Amino acid sequence: MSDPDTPFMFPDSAPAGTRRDADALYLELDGWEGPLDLLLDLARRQKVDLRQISILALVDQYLTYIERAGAMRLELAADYLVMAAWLAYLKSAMLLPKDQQEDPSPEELALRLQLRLQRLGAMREAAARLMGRDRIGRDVFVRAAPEGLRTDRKTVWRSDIFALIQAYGQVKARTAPRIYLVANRPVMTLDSALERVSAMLGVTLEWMELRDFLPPHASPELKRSALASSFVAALELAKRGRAELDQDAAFAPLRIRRLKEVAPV
Amino acid sequence: MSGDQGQPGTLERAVETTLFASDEPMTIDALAAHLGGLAPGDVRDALTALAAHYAERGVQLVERGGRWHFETAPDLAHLLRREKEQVRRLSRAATEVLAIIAYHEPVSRAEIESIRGVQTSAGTLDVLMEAGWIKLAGRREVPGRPVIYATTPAFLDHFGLASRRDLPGIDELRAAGLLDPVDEAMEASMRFDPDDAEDSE
Amino acid sequence: MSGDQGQPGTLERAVETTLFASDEPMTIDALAAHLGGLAPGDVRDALTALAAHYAERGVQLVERGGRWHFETAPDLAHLLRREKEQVRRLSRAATEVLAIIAYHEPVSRAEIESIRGVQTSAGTLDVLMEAGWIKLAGRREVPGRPVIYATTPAFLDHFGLASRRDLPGIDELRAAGLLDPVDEAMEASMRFDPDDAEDSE
Repeated sequence: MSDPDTPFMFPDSAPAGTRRDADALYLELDGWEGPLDLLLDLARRQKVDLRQISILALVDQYLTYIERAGAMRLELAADYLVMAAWLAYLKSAMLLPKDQQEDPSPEELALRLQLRLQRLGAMREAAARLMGRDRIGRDVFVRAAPEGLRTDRKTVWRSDIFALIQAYGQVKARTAPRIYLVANRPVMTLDSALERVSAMLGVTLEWMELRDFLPPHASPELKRSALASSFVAALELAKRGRAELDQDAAFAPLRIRRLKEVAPV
Repeated sequence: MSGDQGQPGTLERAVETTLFASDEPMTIDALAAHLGGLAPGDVRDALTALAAHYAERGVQLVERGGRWHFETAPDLAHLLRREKEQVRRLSRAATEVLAIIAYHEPVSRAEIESIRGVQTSAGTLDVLMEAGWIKLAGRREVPGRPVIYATTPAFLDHFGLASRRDLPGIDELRAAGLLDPVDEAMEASMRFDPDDAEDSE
Repeated sequence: MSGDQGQPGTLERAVETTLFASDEPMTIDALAAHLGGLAPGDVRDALTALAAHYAERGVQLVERGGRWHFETAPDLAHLLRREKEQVRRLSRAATEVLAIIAYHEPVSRAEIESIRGVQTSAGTLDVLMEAGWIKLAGRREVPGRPVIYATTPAFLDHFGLASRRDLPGIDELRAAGLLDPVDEAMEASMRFDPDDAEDSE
């Protein structure tokens, strides 16, 4: 079926010597990367241009190979068997008279297979020629210890006279002595609030809202101050045991009343 | 372009020393910029003169993918190979995948697999990427937007190719239609006499 | 010693390629051994021819302590180091320090800080020294003998001043509005706003 002396073009494919005779094929199940690879190998054994290979002979070789592998109880990958089935179909179709052939015609399928083998063969040869070139680090060498090129970065500073005098002006302005004026804000002091709340608590024993203690005609800012001071005054009075506070919820109106058992101060 | 005899010109010496000292190949533009903004045309002239000067020497000036560097003369490989071999051995699968990418680029993994008739393990592409010989070259605008691969300047450099046009046999392969997809070749051949399909171009 | 014209001899090429690819300088004996047991005298002749050939080029063959190697021509060393200038604007802090030195020179760092009202990092003075605009101008004869700084001619040059007397005086700065308080907005915010009383400080 094949010439034992067929030269191989793919030096990496298998250890030398394993392909000396046809039986060696069976030792190389892992030597082919898929059925197309094996087919290409078989096609090359026809020792003709890939364009003139006999597809029928190729199919026979492949099927024989698969059969013999099966007889040796070697496990074959699924894709080899799928290819075998497809090739068996192709063969039977090719043997049919023309008028009974289906579409696509077996010639077309055979041509497609042939084209694929040609392309794979071409790339395999190209790869071998590429690897055979003068490669850096194997055949040619670059300088082992180059001095190297260096790029030094140098900063060039830039400014201008306006930036300079402006900066000086700002330093001067910033550090010039300053006079600070504190605005006289309308406030109610804690002392006056204490006095005021104590006085109003003396009037009744009923609950009163804290807000009712504020001066009625005060400006808004004085009112805020008065509210704060009165609140602190209320807390102070509660602490002294002179009043009690009550609130339903957070932010609800705060109520205050005088404690009955007030000890004379 | 005095080249072999007499004093080399100032620019020629400058380019010579720069490429000699550089630890990687340099483009004409990089040389021009490094030497203080020269005209690229002048740098090219100096390179041509230098390449001629070194042509017969033990060291040569070569262009690889638009980048220039000095390397030892290939015919003296036997003097250096012994102790210096530093090239990784590629598996057969990797060499085939590399060839397919180089001759078809840019190419998707599915296209590589359809040529090889076998699945390509991720490791194979990784090895080639790690060697710096192939790179991702975007995505193909077809359904699924597959990633496509192409070779790098380092690939041309390593295999001593001035450009992809120097790939061995690429013109013949292209002329024979062997770089076209099978479907295209089928269509072309079906239009003619199927028995002569392989001769059509 | 054919050297410059015509083909280099085989041995000359062999020595050339070996030294080029070697990662360290080699003795004549090492070269002779590497090239398959040549006579050291032949290697010496080849080295002499090579050295003559490279004498005027951008690359030279030199002997250092009995070992030979190629190196770039010494007169071209400046080509291997390229300076890349990066223009940067002086920071606000550095401009202030520079202005204070210009108006008050010579001044010590402590004096600069008391004028600025803030601490001055050493880096700021370094930048001004690097720019070439200030220099050390001795030490002040006070306890601690602090270093004092002054401006340089390069400072006058860069800022377009014929002399330090050209710097505008305080009255001129005031007239130009350059002594106005910096932050009007901040001033305004200090004034009492009844609706935002709780935000005022």
